[in-house]
Amino acid sequence: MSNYKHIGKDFTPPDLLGKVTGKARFAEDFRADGMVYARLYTSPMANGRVTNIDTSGLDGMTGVIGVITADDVPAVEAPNAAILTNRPTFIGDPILAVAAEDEKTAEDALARIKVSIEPLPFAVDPLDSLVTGGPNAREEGNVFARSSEGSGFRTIKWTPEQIAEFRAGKEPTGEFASEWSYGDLARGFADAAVIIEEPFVTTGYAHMSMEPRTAMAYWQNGTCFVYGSAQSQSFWMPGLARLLEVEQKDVVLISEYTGGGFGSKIGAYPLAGLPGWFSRKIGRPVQLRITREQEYYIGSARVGFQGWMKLGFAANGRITAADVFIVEDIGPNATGGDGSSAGGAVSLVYDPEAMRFRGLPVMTNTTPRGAQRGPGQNQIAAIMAPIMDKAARELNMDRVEIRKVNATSNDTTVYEDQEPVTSAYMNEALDMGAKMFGWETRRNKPPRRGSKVRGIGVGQGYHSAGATGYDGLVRITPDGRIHLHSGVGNLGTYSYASTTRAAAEVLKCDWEDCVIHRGSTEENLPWSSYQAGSNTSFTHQRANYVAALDAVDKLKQIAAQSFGGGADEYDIDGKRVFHVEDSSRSMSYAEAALQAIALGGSYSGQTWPEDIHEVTQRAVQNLAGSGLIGVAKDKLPQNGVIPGLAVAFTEIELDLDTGKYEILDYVGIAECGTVVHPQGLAAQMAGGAVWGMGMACLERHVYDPHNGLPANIGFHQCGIPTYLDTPLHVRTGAVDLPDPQSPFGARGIGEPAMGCSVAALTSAIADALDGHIFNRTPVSRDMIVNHVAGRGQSFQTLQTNNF
Amino acid sequence: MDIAEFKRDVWGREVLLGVSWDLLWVILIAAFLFIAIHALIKAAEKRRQSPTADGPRVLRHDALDRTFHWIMAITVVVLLVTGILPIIGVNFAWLTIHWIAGLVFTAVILFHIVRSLFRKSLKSMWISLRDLREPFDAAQKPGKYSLAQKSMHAGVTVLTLVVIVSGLVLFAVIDTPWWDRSNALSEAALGWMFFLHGLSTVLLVGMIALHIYFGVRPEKLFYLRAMIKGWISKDELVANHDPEQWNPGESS
Amino acid sequence: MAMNPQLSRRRFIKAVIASSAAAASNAGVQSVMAQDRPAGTVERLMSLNINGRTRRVDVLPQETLAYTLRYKLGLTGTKIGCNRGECGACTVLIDDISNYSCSTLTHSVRGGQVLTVEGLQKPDGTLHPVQQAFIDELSPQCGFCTPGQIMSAVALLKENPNPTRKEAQQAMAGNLCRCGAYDNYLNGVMRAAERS
Amino acid sequence: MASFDVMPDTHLYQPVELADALELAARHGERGWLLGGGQDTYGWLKDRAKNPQAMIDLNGIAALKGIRETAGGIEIGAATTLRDVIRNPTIRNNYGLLSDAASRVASPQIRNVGTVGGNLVQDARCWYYRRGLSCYRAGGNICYADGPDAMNREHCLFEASRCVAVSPSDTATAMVALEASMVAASLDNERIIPADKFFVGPDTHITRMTSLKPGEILTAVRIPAKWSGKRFYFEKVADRDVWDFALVSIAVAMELDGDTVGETRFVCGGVAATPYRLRDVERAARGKTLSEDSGNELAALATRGAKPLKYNHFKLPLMENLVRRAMRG
Repeated sequence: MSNYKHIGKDFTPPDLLGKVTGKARFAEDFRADGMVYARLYTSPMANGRVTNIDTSGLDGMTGVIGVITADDVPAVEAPNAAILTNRPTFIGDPILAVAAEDEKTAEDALARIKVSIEPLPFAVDPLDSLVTGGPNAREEGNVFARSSEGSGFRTIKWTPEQIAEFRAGKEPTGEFASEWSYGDLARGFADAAVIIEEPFVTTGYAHMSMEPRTAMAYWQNGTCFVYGSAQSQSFWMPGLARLLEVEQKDVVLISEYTGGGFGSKIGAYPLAGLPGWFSRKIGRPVQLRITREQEYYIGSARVGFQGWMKLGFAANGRITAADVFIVEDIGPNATGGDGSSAGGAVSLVYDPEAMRFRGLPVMTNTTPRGAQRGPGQNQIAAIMAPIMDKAARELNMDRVEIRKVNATSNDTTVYEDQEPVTSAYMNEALDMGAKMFGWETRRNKPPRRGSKVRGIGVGQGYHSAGATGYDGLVRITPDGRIHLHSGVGNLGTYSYASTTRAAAEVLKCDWEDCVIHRGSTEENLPWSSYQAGSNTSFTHQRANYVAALDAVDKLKQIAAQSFGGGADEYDIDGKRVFHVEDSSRSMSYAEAALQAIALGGSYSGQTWPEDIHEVTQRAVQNLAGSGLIGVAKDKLPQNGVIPGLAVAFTEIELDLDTGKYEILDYVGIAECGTVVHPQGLAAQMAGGAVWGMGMACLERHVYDPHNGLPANIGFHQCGIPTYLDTPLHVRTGAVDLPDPQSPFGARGIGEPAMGCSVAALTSAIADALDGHIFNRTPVSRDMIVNHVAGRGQSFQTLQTNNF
Repeated sequence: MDIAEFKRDVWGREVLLGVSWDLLWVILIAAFLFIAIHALIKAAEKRRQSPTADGPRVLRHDALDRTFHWIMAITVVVLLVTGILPIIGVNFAWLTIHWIAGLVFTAVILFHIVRSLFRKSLKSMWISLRDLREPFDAAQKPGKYSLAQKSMHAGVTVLTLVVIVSGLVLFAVIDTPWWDRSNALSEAALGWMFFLHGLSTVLLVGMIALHIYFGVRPEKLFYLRAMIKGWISKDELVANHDPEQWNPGESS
Repeated sequence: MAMNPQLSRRRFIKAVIASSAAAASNAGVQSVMAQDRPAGTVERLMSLNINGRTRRVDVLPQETLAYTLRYKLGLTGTKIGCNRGECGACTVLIDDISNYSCSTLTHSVRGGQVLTVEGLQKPDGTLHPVQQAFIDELSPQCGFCTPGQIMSAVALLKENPNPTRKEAQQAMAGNLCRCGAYDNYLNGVMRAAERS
Repeated sequence: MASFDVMPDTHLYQPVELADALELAARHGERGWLLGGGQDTYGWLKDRAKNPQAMIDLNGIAALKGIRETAGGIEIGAATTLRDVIRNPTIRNNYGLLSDAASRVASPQIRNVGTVGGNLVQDARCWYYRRGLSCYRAGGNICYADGPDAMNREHCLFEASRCVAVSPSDTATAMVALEASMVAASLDNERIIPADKFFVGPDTHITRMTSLKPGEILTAVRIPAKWSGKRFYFEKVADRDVWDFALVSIAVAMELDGDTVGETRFVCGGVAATPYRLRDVERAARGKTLSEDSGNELAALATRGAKPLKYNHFKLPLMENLVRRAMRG
């Protein structure tokens, strides 16, 4: 346990009060004088071409202000998503919007608009598009590979025989789009005592954030004020400015609260630009609130996998070779690089001696895909867990033991280039979890009770959890307050706040004296990463640390200038900077701040380091002369992959009659370096666990292949886990060993928190069914019932986006 | 009043749903008006003294034709009852009876067509130039069938073929003991089939109304008897037909 | 900070609109509807008792309570997550019983006592025990479902001040949380129960 | 396709006398919409998939509320909330089957306002139909859920006729098992309809779930004392334990003489357009004793005549399992 002043201690994040009083303002809670309400018209067809838009029905309607179509907004290059389009490529693709004095009138207007669309061929299952003669999701092709070497459309087809082999679980022989590998795969398999070869499917599903993404915007003095739902303030700016075709300085983004994002709001999504364009067109503030159904369509979804993997295990359980092939369902906009990330996760979590990854991203006319909590890592975690169990069974090993044999540690090298990791303690996490859960005793399962059988499972989660090169900005004002500026968004992980505590730690000040500035770019925010990718903790602890160091440095210089001597003779504490030998030579932070203003220059932000981002530069410019400015870019040394790791243990009681199971116990252990905010960490582990439970048995996309219709367009049909689908208690813990490359030792955890959960559950289900593995998520009730009854499943192997 | 109804297809486009059933009432009213007027005119005419049914008899319809006619009549009634009553609000499980009756109907019609083609002279139903003169020449008498009867038969033939073909197509895409529903028909095509099936049905209803009316008119009642018992009297023959054109054999 | 458009903007944008402003912005349109009100249908102008205050509001016959609260009365603490009764973000109490305000006609609560999240905090700023407990347990994550969760918890504790954790789970079950903060919410409910 | 979620214009009547409600119902006929808890109403209206001219809110009518013990059993006003049904001691003690079923409906908030009548007459949940497509049930000429590759996991096993939707009501199965009868009032008369006859399948009424005619109002449900205090078994299997409709549910009422089964009623939800009586099982159950073996015996009869669709054949073993469970001692 750390003995810091702030790090590792609980605190009350400043935005919490608003959340419990209803005063918190989400994008849809803002109103502006003369604001009108917009409603969206989305495509009824999976793929088509708009041939005519007839708005004559609106003539003479009271309260209708205007209509905006694709002709009023920038066109984008395929396969990217546009704000509005005349070439819809999925059911729900935005085609136009209507603005009116109130929402009902806007909907009345929508009902009177006639849009003619010419249907085009569509595909809702990648394999249907991949087979010779199958439809392409876009006229340009059916595959779009994004890579640093260059991205582009391709048309890749497999013969029906190749598809059949793939379905039959054989190694795919069809063309693929990307490949990476390391080690000697052939030797690895040759050395293997046990070889396991499995086809698998993970069906994609919607993010379904609680808040349907609303945006409101108006123009004033050439500046566009956008009230949005974002996973970052600073990081959104370049994209938002591009969407609105203005300079960054002419955009203000207000996103004080965000009703969930889970990866779907990392960058400025096209819809966020619509109110700006609409407002420009009709000259009034415009609020666009979309329906839940539209949030399903536009709110992004997890990439689906249809894959094959072959693993070789040595007699001691060590993975000698891993060969992974993944067809990715990347939707119509070719988004999400989940496949390769999944390969990376296999490499990092199980450290095979040799490995090959091959990927084939295929477009479908289903909802657009994007990063979703553990994109790639969590799908593969769910598939790997039961396969590891199967290997353990065949090698007659304990299931935790086989994971320990392959566990990541400080000297593991990972990925194609076999990079080092900053630090990793998977063994410690497994030990801690096994102990807390009581693995040893629970391994001897109680006998079957009627139709109820027990199953215990263990799962591992991973996500690369950090980035570098972002800016930190702190400010000490003459009132003695310490202002901590954070441009990281806030989804409720509270890491925007817990990472600013690194600055408070460095400045040795009380939390009560600190003011966090966030939520609006008008709060003068530094260039920050996003509240995503599990990276805030590592990334912004560093950024805030360097900014605080800069402030401390300036405090010492100011003191030295006032009392003589060198800056290095001074130290800080108790909100004072003082001479180490002569405490009479000291001044308070408040006095120092006044001095800084008097001195000007870099002390009070008249000048700034040129290596900071233009977003930070503008912030400093705005703050110039308001106090002592500490600002810096994170250039601390960083080498290797930054792993966020988590393990979970769970026990379920599965009812063979109904296919339902109760989660009797759940233990989640975080391995994310030093614990920064215990409550926040526990909340992330618990929340991630629930996500895993949804992915394991409930959530999936379902599309009718005949007409391309989606079945799961609401919370109800999407099967978002409820109170009663989750355990009464969730137990969590943390390894709490510092990461050397983070000033206070922290790494991120948000995504592994889910991966370990879904993996533990698929592992537990297999255990309950005497080792039967479905190689599919979700494992729905009907699959279990059919299996127990010895019936075939309704779907064909590797089918996806189906019931 | 529309003759067709429309709906939105799965992608929101407007397609045919089927015939507008208002048409049924229009046809019924039209048929009733025609019958009423015709009846009045007939009543106004001074009645010629009608031929006697006594004396020697000739055969008009042999047993097989009569059986065919009445089987067909029954299936038609069943089809109309099961097809139309649910639409006018009399609800019952009609579908299975309807398609079974439909299959019987189809079989009967096929039998009739084949038989007409091979065993009987189509000529007796053929509308010739001579027939067309019939209405304008009081002296001219028809062969076995009058122009009115032939026209009625021609019309019914066309409608029956349409109703059967559209019916069979619809039957092909629903669940049956032998096959499951298919997507063979686009929604637009499906709409057309329902439209044709409904339209021909509605028109048939009109035709049948007239057929029945004429079947029971006093001066034509002997035809009904002929369809039941098979014979007409020599006297009725000479009074209504031209033996040159039609000279049936004696009947027992 | 002269370069900063903030000041002028303050004047331009209002926070959450007052009911009067809302009524005004909607009046033009709704009067169209008002003209044909068949005899016997509901009177549009109505009194609502919300958080202990009586408010006169012009309410369309088909209007939902969530709509009235958010768009007519400026009470935006009540959230619309699905507008379908499938998430619970819009949960309010009507005569102490939890309701989905998105699936309640405003005209049907005439004469009832409506309690929203805005009505829990005491005038002196003291938080309701549930609110305080939710802060102490760091219950909310994104916070969008929180007002609804709070109202369900308040309803539960009014009826059953000392629920078991299982009872609490059952009572809260009509509120979805996509962040999956169920465990933290239950901790909050149990802590609030201990206190109140 | 526009996606809507705001209530469109429609009129609202809030009668306090049943007579007025009946008059309004008669006047508006099919263009009127009777409003109970409204939980199956607002979605239809917001989607603009159904466009009634006026809503007739029945909640203000005292005569339609409350639970009364009668000579023959109990009578539940149609506008009584599920909340009140669940909390009613008489029902809990003597007709627990109904309490169990009612307490598994949707979610607490929905049970707080949802009414018995509304739960019984609720419309089909077929996702194609709910999308607002003009399928058979919506007066169209096609069933999207019965196509060769349609996604019909939640659809029916029995009594399909063009439409393959199922009865979604949890309380309906219990009512049929308890031999309840429905009181349907209209301006000119009052009909007492046995639950068996109250729910109707697509072969006769493809656009309606019940035999209620336009202008009729379900005023009350009468449960005979016959089954009071008998052995009951209710189970609902759904994906999630909140909100979701039954994949398959079972409601059983049985007379027991010691361990021996006398007269009994087995009813399944989620397998046909109406609550589905397992008549073969009921006949065979007579004289059997509660046991695993007799459960297995009866299970085999449960799915006789089932015609599964592509994605719903898991309902066969599920039904059989539920029958087994009902027979466990």
